[in-house]
Amino acid sequence: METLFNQGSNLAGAVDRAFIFIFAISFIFTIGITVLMIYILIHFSRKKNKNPQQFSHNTRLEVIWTVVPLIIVLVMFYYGWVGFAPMRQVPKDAMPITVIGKMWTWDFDYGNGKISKELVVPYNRNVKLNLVSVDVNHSLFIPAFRVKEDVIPGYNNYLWFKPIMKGTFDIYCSEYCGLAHSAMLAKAVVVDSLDFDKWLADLQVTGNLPDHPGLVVMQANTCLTCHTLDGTKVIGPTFKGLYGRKTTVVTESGEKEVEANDDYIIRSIEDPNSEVVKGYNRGLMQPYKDKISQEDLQKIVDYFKTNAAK
Amino acid sequence: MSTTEHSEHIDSDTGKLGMWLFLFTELFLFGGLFIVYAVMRSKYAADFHHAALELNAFIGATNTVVLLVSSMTVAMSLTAIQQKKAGKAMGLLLITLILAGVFMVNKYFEWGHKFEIHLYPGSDVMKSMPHGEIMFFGLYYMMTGLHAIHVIIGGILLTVVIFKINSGKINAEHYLLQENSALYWHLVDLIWIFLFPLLYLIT
Amino acid sequence: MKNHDNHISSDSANWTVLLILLILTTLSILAIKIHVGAFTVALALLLASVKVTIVLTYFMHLKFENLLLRLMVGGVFLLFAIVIAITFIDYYFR
Amino acid sequence: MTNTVTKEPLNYLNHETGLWSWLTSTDHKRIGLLYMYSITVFFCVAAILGLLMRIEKMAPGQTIMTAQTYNGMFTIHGIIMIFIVVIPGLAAVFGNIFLPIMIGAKDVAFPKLNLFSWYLFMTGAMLGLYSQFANGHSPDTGWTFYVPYSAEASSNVVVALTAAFVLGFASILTGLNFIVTIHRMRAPGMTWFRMPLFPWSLYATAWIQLLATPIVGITLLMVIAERTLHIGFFDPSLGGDPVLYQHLFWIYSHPAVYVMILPAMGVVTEIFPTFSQKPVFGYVPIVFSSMAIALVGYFVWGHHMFTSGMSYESRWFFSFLTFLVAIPSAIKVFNWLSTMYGGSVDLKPPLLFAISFIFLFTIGGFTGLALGSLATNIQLHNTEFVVAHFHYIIFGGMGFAFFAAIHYWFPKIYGRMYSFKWANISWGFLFVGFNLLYFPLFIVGIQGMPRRYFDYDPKFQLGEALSTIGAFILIIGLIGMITNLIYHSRRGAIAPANPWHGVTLEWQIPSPPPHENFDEIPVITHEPYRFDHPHTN
Ligand code: HEA
Ligand code: HEA
Ligand code: HEC
Ligand code: CUA
Ligand SMILES: [Cu+2]
Repeated sequence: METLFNQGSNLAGAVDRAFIFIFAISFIFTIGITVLMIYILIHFSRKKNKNPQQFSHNTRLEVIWTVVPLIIVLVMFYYGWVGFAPMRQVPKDAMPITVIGKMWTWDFDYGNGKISKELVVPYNRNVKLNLVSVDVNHSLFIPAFRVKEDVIPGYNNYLWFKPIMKGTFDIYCSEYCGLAHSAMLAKAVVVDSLDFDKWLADLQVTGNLPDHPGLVVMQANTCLTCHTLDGTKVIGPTFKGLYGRKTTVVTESGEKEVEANDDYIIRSIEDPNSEVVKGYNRGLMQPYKDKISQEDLQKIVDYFKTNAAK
Repeated sequence: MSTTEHSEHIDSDTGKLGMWLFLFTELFLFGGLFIVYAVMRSKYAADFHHAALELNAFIGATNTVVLLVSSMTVAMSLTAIQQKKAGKAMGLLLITLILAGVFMVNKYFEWGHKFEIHLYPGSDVMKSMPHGEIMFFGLYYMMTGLHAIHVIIGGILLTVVIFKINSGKINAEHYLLQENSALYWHLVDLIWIFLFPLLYLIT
Repeated sequence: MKNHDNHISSDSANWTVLLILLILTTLSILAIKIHVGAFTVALALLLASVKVTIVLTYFMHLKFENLLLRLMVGGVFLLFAIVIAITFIDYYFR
Repeated sequence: MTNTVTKEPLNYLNHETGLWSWLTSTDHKRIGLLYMYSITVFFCVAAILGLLMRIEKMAPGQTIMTAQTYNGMFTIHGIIMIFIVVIPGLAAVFGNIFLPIMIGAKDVAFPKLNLFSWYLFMTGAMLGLYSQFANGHSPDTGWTFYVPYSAEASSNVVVALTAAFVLGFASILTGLNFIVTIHRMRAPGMTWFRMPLFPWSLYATAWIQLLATPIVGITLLMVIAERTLHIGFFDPSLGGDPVLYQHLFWIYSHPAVYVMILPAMGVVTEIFPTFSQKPVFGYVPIVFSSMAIALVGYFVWGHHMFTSGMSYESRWFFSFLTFLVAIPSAIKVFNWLSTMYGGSVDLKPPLLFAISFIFLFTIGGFTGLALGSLATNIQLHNTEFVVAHFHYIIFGGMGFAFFAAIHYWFPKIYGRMYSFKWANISWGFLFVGFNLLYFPLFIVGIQGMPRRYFDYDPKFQLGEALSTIGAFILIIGLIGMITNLIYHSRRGAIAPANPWHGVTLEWQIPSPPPHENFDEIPVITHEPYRFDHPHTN
């Protein structure tokens, strides 16, 4: 069971110490200030105190409340720094995994064409994540491990950690990246070293299998962020069994039933808003007219034919 | 318009302070571009050098001299108006305007030439260049373009000043507008003094 | 603020300033030709700064303005220098 | 106001009438009111968007709007709130109305420029609204416009950028005007250290406006150039650098947060002495802390980019300076408390809002420290903890200070008095609603709930739902307060010239002030906060 404040990695302890120190100080001061204010309101209220005193400065006090907070914040800085410094010092033996962020999924590349949708990592071993973006800024965030770094195109950002707790943990994208930013999720799974080796060995090589040319076009146009191939419904209807499917669409002049043939599919891509599949919102899918060549459109249709409706 | 206008007349120190503050903001406006320039140049030193060869240092140098001289004529015209020589002041401002014109014509030929050889943002020629060179020309167009806009604004201001001297509204007692326009014009010069070595003289 | 006795700079002074500026410009072009290596950027910027200072002091009459304004101008340039420097820390150490 | 037979004495509100006389007035007080009315309208629009977002987040999954709508909504909510409401906010409203009066001047240095700024402001604001509705596609980049997304997003980003640019320009001109006013227009005898502290805070603010805003101006221009001319300053595929954009954006936008809070601090610094009948404690330290915030605040922008892949050296450097900038704020808080201490404290609505300001600002400020610390920032960056931090400090700080200011100066502005009872009741709803709305977001934020999330993990639902309930309570308070004020601005009992026994100059002239503020420019002979001298009234 994942609890709310897991310390899932070796880095978490120092981060939490900084948290505790800062929050403790904050708590003390906030309470102190509030109590003092209430005391003043009651004790010096106009009803009781008709003659306000007229003092207006006290150098010693000023010095005290400049120096004491100064010392406190320096300690805070120190805790924060100590907790942070190791995050940028990657151990030499760390296992490299390349994380590819794209609108709006994560790919975890273990090398040799082995790409996984889950971040599976071995228990108690150092892991380094190399962060690569193929489109806009993202940010890889694993709260339980207290790690987060932005995934920025053209930058080779990185992070590392050593998982010290077995289980499954959430991964979020924490840099706004467009429509499905909040759906750009994944899981980090920490398993025993042995299980990990077995899992990696079994992981299918998908990276360098030649894809159907139509699929390549669709990947290049990020269609698959809204449409799936496996039948699940995300933002748009699934592509599974699309070709030849009977669909109800809403047009300017009302609803009608169409069969997804070559023409319809091309229309739906070039001008999706003229015939909107019932149950979906107009305007979500951008028109791709002139953005995808006729040739490529045909490739897409050809691909759909490979898994037509039965 | 409200009938009882608040103090209509702005005294000269107040007006001048306002102008200086405005110049500060102008400085920071260009400052943003200088930051980008600094970072990019350190990132793509070689490309910048290569791309800068494409620029005509002679035109750049000419324009530098043109602006420096125009800066002086503006300063001298202020002296003239203070000495009650309105005619001379207008003459000097006219020379300034002509120099501004020369500057713009030079700029026109410079840019025009680049457009002829398809060297402008988004062109195929530029897209095929190394990153650093694209960046250099991007900065070049943005910086000199913004500067050129300032030259035009400065020119308009100085024209207004000429007319006001002519009609006697600007005279040896009241020359705030001229002083401020002159300050603005010097700023245009000032920016160029930095732009020139940064864009044209890269080794 | 004082400044009621507005300073009037003479034409000859203006000519002198221009002359100095032109000499500095020539210098900076020459400096490029003689290749002082890594220092060219620094040199070019140094010369430009000198020129800018001259324009500010004489053409823009800063020399004859009150201290407050001079401090402001100096402060603004300093501020800008710090901002560039801080941004640079990031790129320099990366 | 046509059929009133009773002869009111002439003042700035009634010496001329008709909409036209307002739209062309160069009277700083009227311009201030123009700002106040327009800002209030925009605030209500953006606040309703905030409420809608909260309703959407009542439960995981889609409840009342699509992801696209939600993303557009927080963008426009942020743009309006930041650029149209809080950055101009106090300075343009109360600064305009009271800065000249408090320094004994008849108007600002450049009255026409002042009116022009308002028109620029309105133009920018309208463009901002237009960007939301034109072509049916609202920009969805967040108010930060991060590239490359903002350079690619297929929506009205250019319009929104232009809006921000124009608004920035309006803000620069206001700042410029204030600096010159303070330098050149102080009444005879009002030396720098005899100037009240609200003008001081405006002075510090104005410098930031002047020197930071142009940077964001040029940055937005660069993004526009990137979108329209394909110059790739920030586009990695053309060799640009997305992180450089973040630097430039925050070089402005961090100082901008002090543009929001400094005048707020100035306002409460006026309120505490008046309602304690006691001089400000530590006048000089407060002055210098304002200037220090303005100066050091200029160098800490990098704390918004701790996870952006910035170099290690920059990270600790920025973190270090971030902590330093907390010190001047601390100094102010302690001086405020000491101002009240030993006074004759009268808990009227303005003071009630002012002490809530201290409370909320302290929470907001301390959570700012948690964000400024490197280790904890890694966990908190771009989570709802940040959202809670800045709502606490902006809405709880600047917002409550605005409420305090309007309750403080209302009798001066309108010459009438609002109902204390209603003000207090509204305050109760505001205060409770506010804390319920934002405090839970701290908790879910620490647990990892990212911001700008349309949908979320059910494990965060408790916090999110509580927060939504808070929004509904808050709204009651807001409506109550606004109604109270609007109603009594016309119908309230006539207020005396100096209802709170204040000692700064604005209280020494009639309410509402006459058109030209002073019949005779006052001569200042002593420091601003002296309650021991018997004064007029
Ligand atoms: C009015 C606006 C305002 C103000 C005044 C502040 C003030 C501060 N802010 Fe905040 N901040 C924002 C508005 C503001 N902020 C906004 C809008 C964002 C989000 C932007 C976005 O991404 O959309 C943000 C984000 C933000 C971040 C980035 C978070 C992230 O995205 O990762 C950080 C990090 O350091 C930070 C820190 C601070 C600090 C240290 C202060 C300090 O100045 C606070 C100082 C105050 C105190 C410390 C409390 C009072 C003092 C005492 C009671 C005395 C006792 C004190 C001690 C013992 C120390 N803020
Ligand atoms: C001044 C600044 C300010 C203020 C006052 C507010 C006020 C509110 N904000 Fe705002 N908020 C921001 C500035 C502000 N916000 C910024 C800068 C962002 C970041 C944007 C980004 O990520 O880019 C943000 C983001 C933000 C989010 C995060 C979005 C996300 O990351 O997913 C949320 C979500 O709950 C939210 C909610 C609210 C709510 C409920 C209010 C409430 O307090 C509002 C209270 C008001 C009401 C509930 C309605 C009042 C109604 C009336 C007064 C009507 C009366 C009507 C008439 C008289 C006609 N805001
Ligand atoms: C932002 C999300 C999004 C993206 C990106 C997107 N689509 Fe769509 N798509 C939708 C939605 C929503 C619908 C249903 C509404 C409609 O028909 O317009 C849809 C409908 C369709 C349909 C009709 C499906 C049916 O069941 O009849 C086809 C075909 C299609 N899209 C193809 C594509 C292709 C090809 C691409 C990429 C080039 C693409 N889509 C990119 C959201 C998207
Ligand atoms: Cu990817 Cu947000
Ligand atoms: Cu900040």
